[in-house]
Amino acid sequence: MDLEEIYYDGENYIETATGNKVSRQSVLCGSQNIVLNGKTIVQSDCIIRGDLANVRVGRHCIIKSRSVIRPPFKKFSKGVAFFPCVIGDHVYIEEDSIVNAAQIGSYVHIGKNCVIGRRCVLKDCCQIADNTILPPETLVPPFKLYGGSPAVCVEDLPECTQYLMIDATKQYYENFKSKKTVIV
Amino acid sequence: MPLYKGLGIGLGTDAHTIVLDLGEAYSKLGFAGEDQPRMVIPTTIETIDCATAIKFTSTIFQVVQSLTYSKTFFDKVFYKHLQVNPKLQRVIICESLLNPTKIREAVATVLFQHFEVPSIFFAPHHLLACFTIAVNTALVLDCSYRETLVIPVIENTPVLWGWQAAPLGAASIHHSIMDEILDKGKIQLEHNPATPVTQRLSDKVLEDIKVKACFVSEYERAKKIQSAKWSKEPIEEILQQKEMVYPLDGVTRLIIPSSIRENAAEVLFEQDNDQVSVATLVLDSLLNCPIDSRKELARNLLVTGGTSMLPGFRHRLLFELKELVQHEERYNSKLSECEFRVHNPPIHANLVGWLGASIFATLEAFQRKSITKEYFNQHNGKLPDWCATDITPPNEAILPPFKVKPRLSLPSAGTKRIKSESHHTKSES
Amino acid sequence: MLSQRKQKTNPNAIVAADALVCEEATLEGSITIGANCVVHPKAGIYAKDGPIVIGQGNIIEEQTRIINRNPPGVTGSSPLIIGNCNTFEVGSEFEGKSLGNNNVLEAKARVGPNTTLSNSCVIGAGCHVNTEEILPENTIICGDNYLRRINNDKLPSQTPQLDFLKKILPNYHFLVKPNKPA
Amino acid sequence: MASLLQVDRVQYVFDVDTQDSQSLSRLYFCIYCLGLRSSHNLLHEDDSHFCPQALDSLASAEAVSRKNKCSNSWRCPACLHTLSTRATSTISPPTTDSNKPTVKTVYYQSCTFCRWSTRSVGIDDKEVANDAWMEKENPSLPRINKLLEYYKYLEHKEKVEQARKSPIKKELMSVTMQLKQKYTSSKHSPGKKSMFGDSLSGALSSLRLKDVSSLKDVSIDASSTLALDDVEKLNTDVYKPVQFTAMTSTAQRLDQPGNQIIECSDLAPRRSQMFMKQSLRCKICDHNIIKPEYSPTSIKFKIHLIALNHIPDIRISKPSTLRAGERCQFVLSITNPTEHVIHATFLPMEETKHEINAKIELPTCDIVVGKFDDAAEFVDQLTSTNNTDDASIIAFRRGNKVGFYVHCTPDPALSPGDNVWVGMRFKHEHYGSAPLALLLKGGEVEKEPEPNWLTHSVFINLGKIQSSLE
Repeated sequence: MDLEEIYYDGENYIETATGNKVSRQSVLCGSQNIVLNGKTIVQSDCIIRGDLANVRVGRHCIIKSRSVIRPPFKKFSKGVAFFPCVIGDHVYIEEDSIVNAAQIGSYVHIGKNCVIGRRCVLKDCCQIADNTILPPETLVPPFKLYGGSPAVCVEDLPECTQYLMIDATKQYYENFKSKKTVIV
Repeated sequence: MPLYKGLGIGLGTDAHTIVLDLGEAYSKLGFAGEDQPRMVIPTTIETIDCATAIKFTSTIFQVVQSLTYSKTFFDKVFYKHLQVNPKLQRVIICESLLNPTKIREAVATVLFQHFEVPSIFFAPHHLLACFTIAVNTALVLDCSYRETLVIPVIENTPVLWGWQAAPLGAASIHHSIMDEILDKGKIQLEHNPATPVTQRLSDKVLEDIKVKACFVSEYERAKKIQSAKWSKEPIEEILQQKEMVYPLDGVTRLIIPSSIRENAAEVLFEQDNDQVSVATLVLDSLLNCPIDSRKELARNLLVTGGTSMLPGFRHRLLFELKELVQHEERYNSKLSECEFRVHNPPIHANLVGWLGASIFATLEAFQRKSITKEYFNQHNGKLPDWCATDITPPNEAILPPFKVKPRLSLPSAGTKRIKSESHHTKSES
Repeated sequence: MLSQRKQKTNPNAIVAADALVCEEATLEGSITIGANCVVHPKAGIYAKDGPIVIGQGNIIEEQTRIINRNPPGVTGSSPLIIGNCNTFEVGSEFEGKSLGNNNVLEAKARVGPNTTLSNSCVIGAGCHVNTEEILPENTIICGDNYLRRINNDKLPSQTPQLDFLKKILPNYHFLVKPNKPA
Repeated sequence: MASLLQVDRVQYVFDVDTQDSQSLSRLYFCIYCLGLRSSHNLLHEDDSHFCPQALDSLASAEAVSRKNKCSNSWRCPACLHTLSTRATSTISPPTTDSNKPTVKTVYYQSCTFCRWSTRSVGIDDKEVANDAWMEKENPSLPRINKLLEYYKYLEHKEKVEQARKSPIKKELMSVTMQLKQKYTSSKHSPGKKSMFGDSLSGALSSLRLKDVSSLKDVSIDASSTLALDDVEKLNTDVYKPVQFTAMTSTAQRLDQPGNQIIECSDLAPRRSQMFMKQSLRCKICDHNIIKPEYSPTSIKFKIHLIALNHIPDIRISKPSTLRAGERCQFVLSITNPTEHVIHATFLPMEETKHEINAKIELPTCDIVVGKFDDAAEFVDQLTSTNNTDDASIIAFRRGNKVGFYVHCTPDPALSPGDNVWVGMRFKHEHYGSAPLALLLKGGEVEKEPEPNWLTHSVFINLGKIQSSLE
């Protein structure tokens, strides 16, 4: 099914030159360390912790309400260090999810209310089902759907996942419209 | 490596025969010649929402759209767990002798037509079990999920007229745990006062309580428990704890009497209205056997099946046998000379059948006697059975040719068959 | 971001001298925050029906909610006392009776008003615990099936993380001024 | 993704006989025999195996020899999640050689989920990170190996005896049997490294007929039997209070079938299981449909015969409120993935086993669907409307995607909450398979490909019946 149009209050979003749409109700800590590569949507009450380490988000990503992106830390014999969090293109993160991953590939779909543990690596074209707890340092291979707590591989994803994700994220962006522009 | 692999397959070695034991509760999956199964998984299929699990074999099998379900199940077995290409693998399936032909044919249809396996061998559990103890005469008791089935094996031949079965198994223990919880247990949600349990608990919870807490009491103690059950008189406490608290999840707790621990398994040993218990099954089976083999069978008792792994099971069984033979008239006259001894198989009781199949499948007899895809197609999807007289089994018999010729064409086969089916309907109701 | 600066500092909040409380955190009611604690932005501490006293060296991450609230039908103003060196990970919620030392509430873990945590307990990510009990020391609850374990190992110390956070957070956040002598 | 776009609501029939259908995203298209294929009617082949934690790939022969277990990834025996290797430094006490204490790095395994660790059960830390841990062995392994040997011997002996009785068959049987014996038995002696060499020399030597007397006699003691007094009585410990947290669950026990540990304090890690990559082959023409390639960006990946790259994709573009017996309008869309303009003709559904509970009125004329254009991504597509379109049929046009109106009337008998299914067939020309097939074979591409006409049956779940009050 094609995605429906979503209208937002134009005043609540800032649109950047590269087409990112960021909610004014989101918290981007240490914004100088956060890179959104364009056409990415960050919705209300999201928290992106650029103050802890760099966060890079690719193009055409969608981060829905109340989700948290938080660079992971690692302990060393001499203290701790926070690692950058890198997210690829066409990544769709649904509401209320917490992402502590070190790396998320492209065409990844993270469901609602998930916890992606510290320093997880999500490869391209994988999916995390709703309410999943992915324990720290887990690696999710491409084309796998992980679910449960602790998350296990539930099933394989179709080989065309990449096309579907591109289609979905682009449609979402195109249909995510400001109320004002519609009136004009 | 590839050269060796190609040569191996070309020569038709049994290198990676798949060994399956599809139990009612758990399925054991592995390869021939290995010392243990690779995986033991619940015999269920999970749906995409990963919420529900559907029981799939045995009694329920006929009801469900068996083909779709078993396709999904074997998909999981071959591609996820065993990681093989089923087209190149022979398969041996360990099954109960009382398994309805319909189930067997449905499984064969899926394996041959959908997965294109080259050959299948259906082998009876009780016979395979004897391979693990290297004897050819034994009285084999299988206490599984739904029933206990005793079949004597004499000189490597299952003596079918000696079979005895009763619906005593894990399911009956779960049932008695549930009954006692409904009767005396309490459930507490958050800070609310504990209330009597009204809803049935899932089998998973009952199983967990069973494996973590329950055991089979010793004979003397059990007699006291059983008489107390009728007279409602309290018996002296032996357990150091009155009640146990079992957390069901993060918010609810089950408060259950500790007596459940010793009471639950009594259902297997207390004789019901028909005076049947696990022990009488053994003795009745012996009575059906030729007189000259009874003594040897009694000396070679083999206890298999996951339910028999409860602590104290074998001790109690032997004690019961001894007492019954001494005191019960029906056994005393005929079995008084028997001395009962139980075997110690090299693997946990729930895997004995699987291990037997694993050993048997390394032998050449297995390859010769297997049912091939071609054979199956020629016979229009029918399998040789002791009651299917119109089909000649491949190579005259499906049992291993050790010393004694297998005697599968039993004179009384027809009547036995009917009896076994009527038994099944009885146990379901 | 400036719009969030207008939040008034809570006069009833007592913050120890070397505690680090981000101004974007919500402190409601009578709250005492001990030395060496770190309260991340967007964390919420709500002392509704009684004071909340937080010990030393605790980490309270974003979206955490620590609440002292009376259950329906109960009156009074008993304090909620939280010990030392506990970690409240992102999105966790604690409404319990009391909390000892060295406990970890993992992300999205929830502890309801009926449960008391002793010491060195871990409530796993996404678990919701609210049984009427005091969890014994070293209890770990985790997973879909609420697997319970008694942990024989010592939980790793949070001190290195605290040190790091105390170094880095002041560079990015406005902080609540300590108003209690060290 | 699949769930975002609800692609499962449009099902394409891939097996005409059984009418089995699946979402187009799950289907493949065999360009050689021009048919839709699903993993249910393709041949699965074991291609390679990989460790889900380290992602290192192994050839299937090697994976078999390792029992499909990862070399360096271990599984937590308590929660069955993957363990992480932790490094820590310890100070060992000064030895006699030097007076200074030495600092060593040691490793242990720890679960990031339930925090179980090898230390918690008293397994010593290791000085190397890899290959240091051992799986618990089945304690009865020697006994089982003996059994295997014994039965081999028994069969062997019987064979030789039989061969003696029938002298004509004798030689032949014995040779083949011994060959087999050699190959199979080499598997059971794990010490042997060069299996191939061994087997070959074994095969050669066994060409001589062996005598019974040369058989190595294997004897075995039948399993020991226990009388009542030997069988273990209940340990009095069972009367102590139950610690549910100290006992293992069935899942934990069955995770290590050979050991089935009962108390949590005895748990030991087990190697993780690998995942299998499969290739799929068409059962009809034997061509490879898909080769696993786990990087979607690789070139090889792109020539996969995913149906979505060859067959027009039909989707629900704009849903509508469904009421039993009421006619309503929908917008369906059709997307052309090929580099040729196609004409789609819609036909009514024929007899089918699938449940259909609504009448559908389809466009009566052909719909022309533009070709897929890589460059179009960067052009604003919204303006490209075709003036010749009949506005009562075509809802919109965007590059290679066309929206068109259909009308549907759900059965009056349906009640609120019921799913509404419609069925239809559509025909379109298909170019390009021949050149692609040629290209894959290494041939030359012809200039003007001849179109083939393909017809597909499609079932669409339009949604649920709304209650009349809404």
